[in-house]
Amino acid sequence: MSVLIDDKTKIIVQGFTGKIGSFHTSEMIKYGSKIVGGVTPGKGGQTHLELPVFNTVKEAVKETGATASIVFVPPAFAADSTMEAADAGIKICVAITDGIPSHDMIKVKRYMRRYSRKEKMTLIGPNCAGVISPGKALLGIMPGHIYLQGEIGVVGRSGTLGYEAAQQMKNLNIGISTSVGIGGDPINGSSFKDILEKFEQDEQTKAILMIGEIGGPQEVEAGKFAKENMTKPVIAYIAGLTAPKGRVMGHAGAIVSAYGESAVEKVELLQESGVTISKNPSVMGETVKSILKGR
Amino acid sequence: MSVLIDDKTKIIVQGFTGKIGSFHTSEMIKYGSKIVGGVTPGKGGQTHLELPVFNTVKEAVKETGATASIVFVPPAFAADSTMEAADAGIKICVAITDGIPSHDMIKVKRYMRRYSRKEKMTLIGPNCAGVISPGKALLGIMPGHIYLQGEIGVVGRSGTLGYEAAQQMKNLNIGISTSVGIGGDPINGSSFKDILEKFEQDEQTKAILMIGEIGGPQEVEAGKFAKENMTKPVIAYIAGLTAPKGRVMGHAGAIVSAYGESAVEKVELLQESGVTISKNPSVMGETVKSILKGR
Amino acid sequence: MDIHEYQAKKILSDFGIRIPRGGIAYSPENAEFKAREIGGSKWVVKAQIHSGARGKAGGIILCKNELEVAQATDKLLGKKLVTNQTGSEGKIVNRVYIEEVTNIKKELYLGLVFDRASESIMVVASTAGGMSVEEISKEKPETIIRSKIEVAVGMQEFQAREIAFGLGMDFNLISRMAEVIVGCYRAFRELDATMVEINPLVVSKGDHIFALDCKMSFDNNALFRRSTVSELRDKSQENENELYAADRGLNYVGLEGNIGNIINGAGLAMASMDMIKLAGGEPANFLDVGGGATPEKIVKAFKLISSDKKVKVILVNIFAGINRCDWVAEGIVLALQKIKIDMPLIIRLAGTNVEEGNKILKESKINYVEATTLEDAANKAVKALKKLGI
Amino acid sequence: MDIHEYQAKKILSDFGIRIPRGGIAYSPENAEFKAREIGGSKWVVKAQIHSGARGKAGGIILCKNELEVAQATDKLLGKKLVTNQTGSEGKIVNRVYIEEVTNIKKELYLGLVFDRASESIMVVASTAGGMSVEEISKEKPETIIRSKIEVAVGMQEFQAREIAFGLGMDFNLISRMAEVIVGCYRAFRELDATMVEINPLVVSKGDHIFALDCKMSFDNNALFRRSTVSELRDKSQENENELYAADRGLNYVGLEGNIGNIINGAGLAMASMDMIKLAGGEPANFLDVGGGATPEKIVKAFKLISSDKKVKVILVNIFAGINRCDWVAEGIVLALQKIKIDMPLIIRLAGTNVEEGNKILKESKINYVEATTLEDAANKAVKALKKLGI
Repeated sequence: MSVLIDDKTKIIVQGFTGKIGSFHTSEMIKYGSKIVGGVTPGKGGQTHLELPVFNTVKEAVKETGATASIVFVPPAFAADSTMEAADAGIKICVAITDGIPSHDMIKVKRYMRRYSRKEKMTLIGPNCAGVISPGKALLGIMPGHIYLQGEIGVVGRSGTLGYEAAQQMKNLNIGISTSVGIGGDPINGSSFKDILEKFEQDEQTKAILMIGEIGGPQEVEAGKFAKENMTKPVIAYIAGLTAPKGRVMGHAGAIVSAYGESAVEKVELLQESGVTISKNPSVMGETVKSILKGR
Repeated sequence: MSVLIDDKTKIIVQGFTGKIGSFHTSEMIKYGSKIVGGVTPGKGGQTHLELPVFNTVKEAVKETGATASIVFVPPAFAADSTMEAADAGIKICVAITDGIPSHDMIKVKRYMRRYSRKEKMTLIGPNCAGVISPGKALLGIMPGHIYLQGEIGVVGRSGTLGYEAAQQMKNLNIGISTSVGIGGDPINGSSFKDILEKFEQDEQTKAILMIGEIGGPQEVEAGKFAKENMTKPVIAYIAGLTAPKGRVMGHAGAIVSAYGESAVEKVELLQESGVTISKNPSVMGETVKSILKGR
Repeated sequence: MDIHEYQAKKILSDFGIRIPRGGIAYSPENAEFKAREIGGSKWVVKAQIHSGARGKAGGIILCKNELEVAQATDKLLGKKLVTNQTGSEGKIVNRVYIEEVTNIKKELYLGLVFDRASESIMVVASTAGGMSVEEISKEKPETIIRSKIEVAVGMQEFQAREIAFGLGMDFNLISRMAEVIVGCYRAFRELDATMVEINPLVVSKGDHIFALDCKMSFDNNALFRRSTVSELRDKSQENENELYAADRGLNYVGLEGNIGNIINGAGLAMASMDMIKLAGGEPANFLDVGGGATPEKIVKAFKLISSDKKVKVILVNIFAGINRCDWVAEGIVLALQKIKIDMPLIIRLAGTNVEEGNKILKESKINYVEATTLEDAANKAVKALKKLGI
Repeated sequence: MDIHEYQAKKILSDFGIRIPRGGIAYSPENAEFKAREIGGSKWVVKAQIHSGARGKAGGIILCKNELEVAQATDKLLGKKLVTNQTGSEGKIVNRVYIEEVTNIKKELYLGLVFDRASESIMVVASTAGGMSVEEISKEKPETIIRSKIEVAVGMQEFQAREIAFGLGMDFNLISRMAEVIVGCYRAFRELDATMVEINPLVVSKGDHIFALDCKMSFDNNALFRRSTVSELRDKSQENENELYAADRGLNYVGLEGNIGNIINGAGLAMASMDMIKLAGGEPANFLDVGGGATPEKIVKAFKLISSDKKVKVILVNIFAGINRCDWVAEGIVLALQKIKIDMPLIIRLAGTNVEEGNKILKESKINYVEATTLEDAANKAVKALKKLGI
């Protein structure tokens, strides 16, 4: 088992026929993901990458039985696309798009409240690398070859920092159950806590590496959740120990504003919650290894 | 035990110093309800009916420890008042006000989604008679003397039809645990199902009389709920058997529009759910009696 | 509150929905002039009444020259049109709407209503435009598209697009159709509407989307904050008795039988109607006097009920809660001093101070039959009718 | 995106918030004329820069006659003001705002921001107006009122009223204050703002509520749909390098040290900064070239990084995901052909095709130090600095 996706997950691509959508769809297909079609309004009925194109997600779901989608739609229209996916019965949607207005994401979160917990779609992102369950499926834009299949769940905001972690673990022969990039925006679909919850329930996952950063309350909340509800060990690295206060550090979300949002404070609060801290980004793999040995 | 309120419930009155608010507050006090103050913006600091007046519900809750409120605020401002109550931590709020715009009530329902199930306020009404737990407390505008204390839970849309039922039962020496008027508007705070759920959990309540009417899906939904989740018998009367289709019958909600919304269809569907039907409004008490005997 | 077609068209056009050229006329001359002003060679003259199905009732007339427009207007103005929505009394035509004829390629249905189950706004659309929504759901249910709009965020583009694709629009018309749908939603929300209906919504041969007939209803409870809407009220289209009652804080519902009812509370009123039918009678109307039935209200109630010529027996059914039966009884006595009632009167009082109330009635000189329960009251009313030989 | 005080005031006044009479001036003569136009006998001349705390930096000057207004304007125009928010380089004053002096009875603070925890909009208010919100939360935390607005329904009257009462307003000003708060909320929502701040918000001796100083920031991602806002952009107030980068789809962050960084990905950039500090160095800046770092982007990156005079060592740290290290290496080689770099260069490549990438670099004639891991890269950069004797 892995979380969110596996080799049977049927995937549709929103923003299918665009340049970026086409490129990553090919990559996902190469990795072995079960892409069953795509959506581009107005191109319904056409074929692209040997797959059917639909006008609406609802139609695509009806015709293909897809339960997952990935969004490459431009920022002005991407929020709408995630809501369309939710309404069409998609179970997991990854929004790759960078640059969605914050007010739009707040709207998406309010929209999602119309669904009961059971029927609610899991939204990953936006501005994220997506999800990979090594050896099974890729619903994202990661380079598949640096991921070894195994039993560590990885969740982080940053794409490249996630790759860095995967590479470090691969070098140490440590595999990954699923790696989830939740994205660098201040408001996102799934939080660290949401993903920890899923890893805790996943049999394949034995420990979790959480790659956080300055800004926002999510890492500390996840720590609290881990302390109160998790049996599996959590290892964390928090980027931005040296970031000056009040500056946006690349990720729209990476700006320190309240207590508990600086990297130093986050590290302290996470340690209090029993999370093992990777002291610097160069030893994420090793820290995971030491925890695995200690068990 | 009773549902929603008891003799210890601390109550504040919103729209306290107005004519209607004052009159019903006096009636509630006479009945023995524990009214601890009221809210009228701009009159904070004054005393009315020997009770303190506050500018905001938050302040009132802080100073009095109230957990219940009743709203007599005029329709243009009443929706706002119910949200204010929810935000101030009130646990049960009865909105008596008649004539609140539908769009406002829809807004109230969306607003309430910000709260978790645990922290969410129960809203009764609007356009309702409120709640009475005979012998304990009155959070409404019913004539207390026609209610006998006992073990039947009553829930209905109409005020006077609820009184009719209470009187019939009193004449047969049948008492009531709590009677709830959920109101005659198309969109209301608590549905029949919501109240059935509470009665099912209430030890004092042995059977429930549901007084429905034409229009809307609530009675049938309540029937389904009763079938699937309830151990206690439910007796129902549906008003409007003879109402012509497409006409508003006094209550804004009482207009037949879809299948299952006419009285005849409701009666059929409720019977299928195992609900005992009171054939006409004159025999509500007797029908309850026959069910009590049969047990 | 309902408004006229031409008013709804004006509103929707302000929300970006295209309507055919047209204008209102109050006289044949006026109509002829309007037709010239509009131009073209074909017009429809449409009776403006608060009802659908006007075509079947002769309320919509196709004209091929200006003279025909004047004649059609002459024929319609002042006439009472009876449709399946007006009741047998019909509705008076005080103005007509002259409109250019649109060359139709495709007729669609678009409606927005409240959905009580999901407590949201529901869009209903169908490719079977021109038929009533009731007919569509009976005869072509497979053409119906439903979309629930989440009011927390408003209508989203994808929903409008889905409906547009569902209506089988050509791709070049998808976004235009989506704009029409979003425009209707905005009108619904921003004006506290309870219903917006465009039927038919047409695609013209020139590939434009036109609203050919529109209907809008508004939430009476919200008129206080929508002055531009409330000014559109046309009392000539409302039932006289309901109007009189509503303007005085009472609630009157006219029905088809011969027993007039004065009741407090809508639920009790419905229950009483049920009891009357059960006893073999037919209610002529009911008047809900509400919670605090003052003597003045009771007087007005008697006035209104007795002015209905269908009424042969009057039934008063009051359950005094906050009110008191003795006050109600005093009100009745007072009313009967002021108004001469020449028909059987059945009075059932219940609730607070019922003994005192019945005592007052008995000691007064009024001619009435006392009833004790709902059932008793209904039976006695029907019995009184039978005595009259009805 | 930030805007000037006078722009924010104009916007907020369009949303019903009262502001003192005032006008913008680009020259001393202009300023004198404006002062006369405004009238009265006392004015403040306020430097328009994208920063708060202008008063302490001498950017706000009280004037008692028109001549003083001209003199103050003369003093401010063209000057670079350094505040605790501008960085050491300061910000240039290109225009001043002349405003009538308000007689203040009460100074308040009002701010609206996104609250990430509740994913809603938070109103922060305090009776300690005139102090910065940071000072207020340190020194007078008990005066702070917080209210989370549920964006699904917008700001409700009760919330605005609660805040108004919480600010200790007299009852006759409660609804006026509530209007100000609702106005700010509407501006925030309708213009895709990320911050609205009125500080101080004052009650005048004449019992009017005035916004005396305003600040607004907007979501860059939403500027595409807010043309009236995006037109307010003043590039003269932005950091030159950040501006250059942002306009080219790159993300540049200037810092205070001496190691320049070219990195892909914001997270990796922050991690690299951490590693540099850990190794005993200080980053001068970083430039995030993003996912698809084309050779052109790499060229621009080198140009930008090397133009910063603080930079003594350059560190390239690329983890090729979708990208390929061989392409990146080609880009670097190309860049160094175009731009002469006279300082130590450390390059760490990782990910897709790393061997090919390193091979290309080695076989080129460029002068660089190869690094393998994050740690290795940081250590080598700091070592290079030390070699330079820094």
